[in-house]
Amino acid sequence: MPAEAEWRQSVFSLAALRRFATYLALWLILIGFNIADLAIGVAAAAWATIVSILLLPVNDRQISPLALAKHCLRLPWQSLVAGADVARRALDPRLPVQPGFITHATGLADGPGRNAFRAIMSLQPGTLPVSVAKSGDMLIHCLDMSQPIAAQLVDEEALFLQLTKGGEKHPKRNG
Amino acid sequence: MIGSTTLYGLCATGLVAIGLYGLVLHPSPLRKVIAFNLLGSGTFILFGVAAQRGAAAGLLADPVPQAMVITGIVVAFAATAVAVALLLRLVESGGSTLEPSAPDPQDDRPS
Amino acid sequence: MSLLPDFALMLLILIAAVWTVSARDRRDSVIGFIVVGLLLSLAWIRLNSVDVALTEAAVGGGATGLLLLRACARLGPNETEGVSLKVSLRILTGVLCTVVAVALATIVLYPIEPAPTLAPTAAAHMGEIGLGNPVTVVLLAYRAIDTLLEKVVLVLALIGVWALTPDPLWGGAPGSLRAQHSSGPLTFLAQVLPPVGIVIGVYLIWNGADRPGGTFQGGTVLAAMWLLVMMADLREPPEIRLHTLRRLVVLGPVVFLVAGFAGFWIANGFLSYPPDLAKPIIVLVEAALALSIAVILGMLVAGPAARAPR
Amino acid sequence: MSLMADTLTIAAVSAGLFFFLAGTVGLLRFPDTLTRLHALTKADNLGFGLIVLGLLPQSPDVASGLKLVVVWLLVQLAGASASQLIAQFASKGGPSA
Repeated sequence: MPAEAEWRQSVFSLAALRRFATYLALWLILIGFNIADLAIGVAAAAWATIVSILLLPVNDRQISPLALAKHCLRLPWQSLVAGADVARRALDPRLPVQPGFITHATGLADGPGRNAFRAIMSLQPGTLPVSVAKSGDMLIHCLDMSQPIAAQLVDEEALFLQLTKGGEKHPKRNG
Repeated sequence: MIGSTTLYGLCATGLVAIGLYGLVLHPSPLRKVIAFNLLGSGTFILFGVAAQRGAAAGLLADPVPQAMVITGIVVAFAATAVAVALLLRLVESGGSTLEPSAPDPQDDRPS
Repeated sequence: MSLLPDFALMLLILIAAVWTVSARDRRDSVIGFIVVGLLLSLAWIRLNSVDVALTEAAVGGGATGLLLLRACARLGPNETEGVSLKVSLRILTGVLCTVVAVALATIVLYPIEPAPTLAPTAAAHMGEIGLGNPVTVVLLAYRAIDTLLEKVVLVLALIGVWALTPDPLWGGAPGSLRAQHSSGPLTFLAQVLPPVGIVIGVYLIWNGADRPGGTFQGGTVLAAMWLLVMMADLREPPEIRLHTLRRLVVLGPVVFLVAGFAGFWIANGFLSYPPDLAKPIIVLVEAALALSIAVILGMLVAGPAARAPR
Repeated sequence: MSLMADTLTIAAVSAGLFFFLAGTVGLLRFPDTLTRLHALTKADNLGFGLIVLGLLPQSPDVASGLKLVVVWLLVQLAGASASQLIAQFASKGGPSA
């Protein structure tokens, strides 16, 4: 199907371009803007992009930049809530922790998406993903079992899914 | 009055002594390699002290000992890699009595 | 300026060193050694040697630590007995070490005045060559012969490690670096981090001409990224008979040697550069060296071949 | 202007140190490895973030500030990965897996 191939091609080049821009931005942050350095920076960013595509192939799920930005802005806030929560428990003389495990049936397929979700969960207040079973049941260690963590996880996953758009249109997987 | 440079010099002295002690007394070859690396680190810090004392001509520290230490760290790593490879080969061929030989399940080598 | 932070750092280093030597378990000892390496890189910053701090953190703590941890895994979990040595021997060794320590401490406490220094000579070379980082100038111009020989030592070390390959396996790939259980977080890290590491590694190499950084530090970062990818099992270690691999290993020393011999007819002798071409030549040599260092460090950690060539 | 920046720096870095302290207290007081990991990753992450925040007003230009933010992001990634790997390792002997 030529239309399909063309669509894939455009997705691929868009994703590659976006990664290239990210790595070039990193270079500019590191060294500052300078024409002489820029040539090396472009080469480094191109090398990084090639490696990135080899390790993490572009797939049909595109990340919407707006949602990503929104998510990134939540990161410091979550860090604050999570840190304050742990600090409060650690310094409280009664040590109010009720550690335990819960399982969360995730709808995310095995791959970078699920791993990214795990990484985010490990930075969230009170949760620490331990392992994922073949069935997709995520074993999560919780600091305080009396909190409504299961519901919180479902909300988080829904929020995480907003990051990707167009995933349903082409369910053909790619790695 | 002891300055911070002297303090690091004394720290290096301690590292050399601790490393030497481990090198002489530890029966296990791997522990000897680790102790030898500690001894080496102490020697490098002594170079750092020399570099710091040699600050001149607008440089914060004499670059010559610094360059020698950078070279030294890399060579120490290379020597450690060879020592470890020798040790593993020795153990795997059953030549040593000190390190228990443990067959590695994840390596599909024919033995 | 208060000495308190320095004193605290010194104390921590010595405690970690004692732990490294006295730990019962082999793995604990290695972890102690890694901690010493990281603390030492802080000490190097306090000694105004940022280039060395970067090298110590990357090579001293990082690469050596990984190498030793792998060795621990291969040797099995338990340390053998034999720690119980004769008390007399312990005391004798203790006395020996104390004597060495006292001798060194005397030198440290009563140093030669004025302090010997080569800084003015190195600074004079900086002006000639047009680089801003004095350590890079020493490594690649003023004392380039040392650096060249050190690269040869690295190649020899790799040949030494490869030479330990059992005959039937010669030319094959080193044993897998894969962690025992494949795991999502490690895979994710190995997919996301390497491109970032490449940009940072190239930055360290390129920036090393004028500011702290350089071929060793950048090369080690590149090697670390490669090792991470192999540990997450996204790529297998390459077979050591591959020509590309071997060419990459000798690329740095060869380019360095060619540049060195070229000095006979474009400048006034071995390893001397004409002033206006010095910077481009050094940058070219640095790039080649960094690639070789990355490959050599990676292959040194991976070890001799453990599988027959396919 | 400089006074305000300095005040922010002192406040944020002190708060950061407080959270490092809290994380260490948690490390010592919490009952098992997995719980201690919570203390380390979350409290220390926040402590580090606050120190980065406190240093931002002191950076001489925008690029240095952005460098600090990049360092913060990398530490977040490292913390998230390392804590999960240790958790996975620690729970091998524990309940289910």
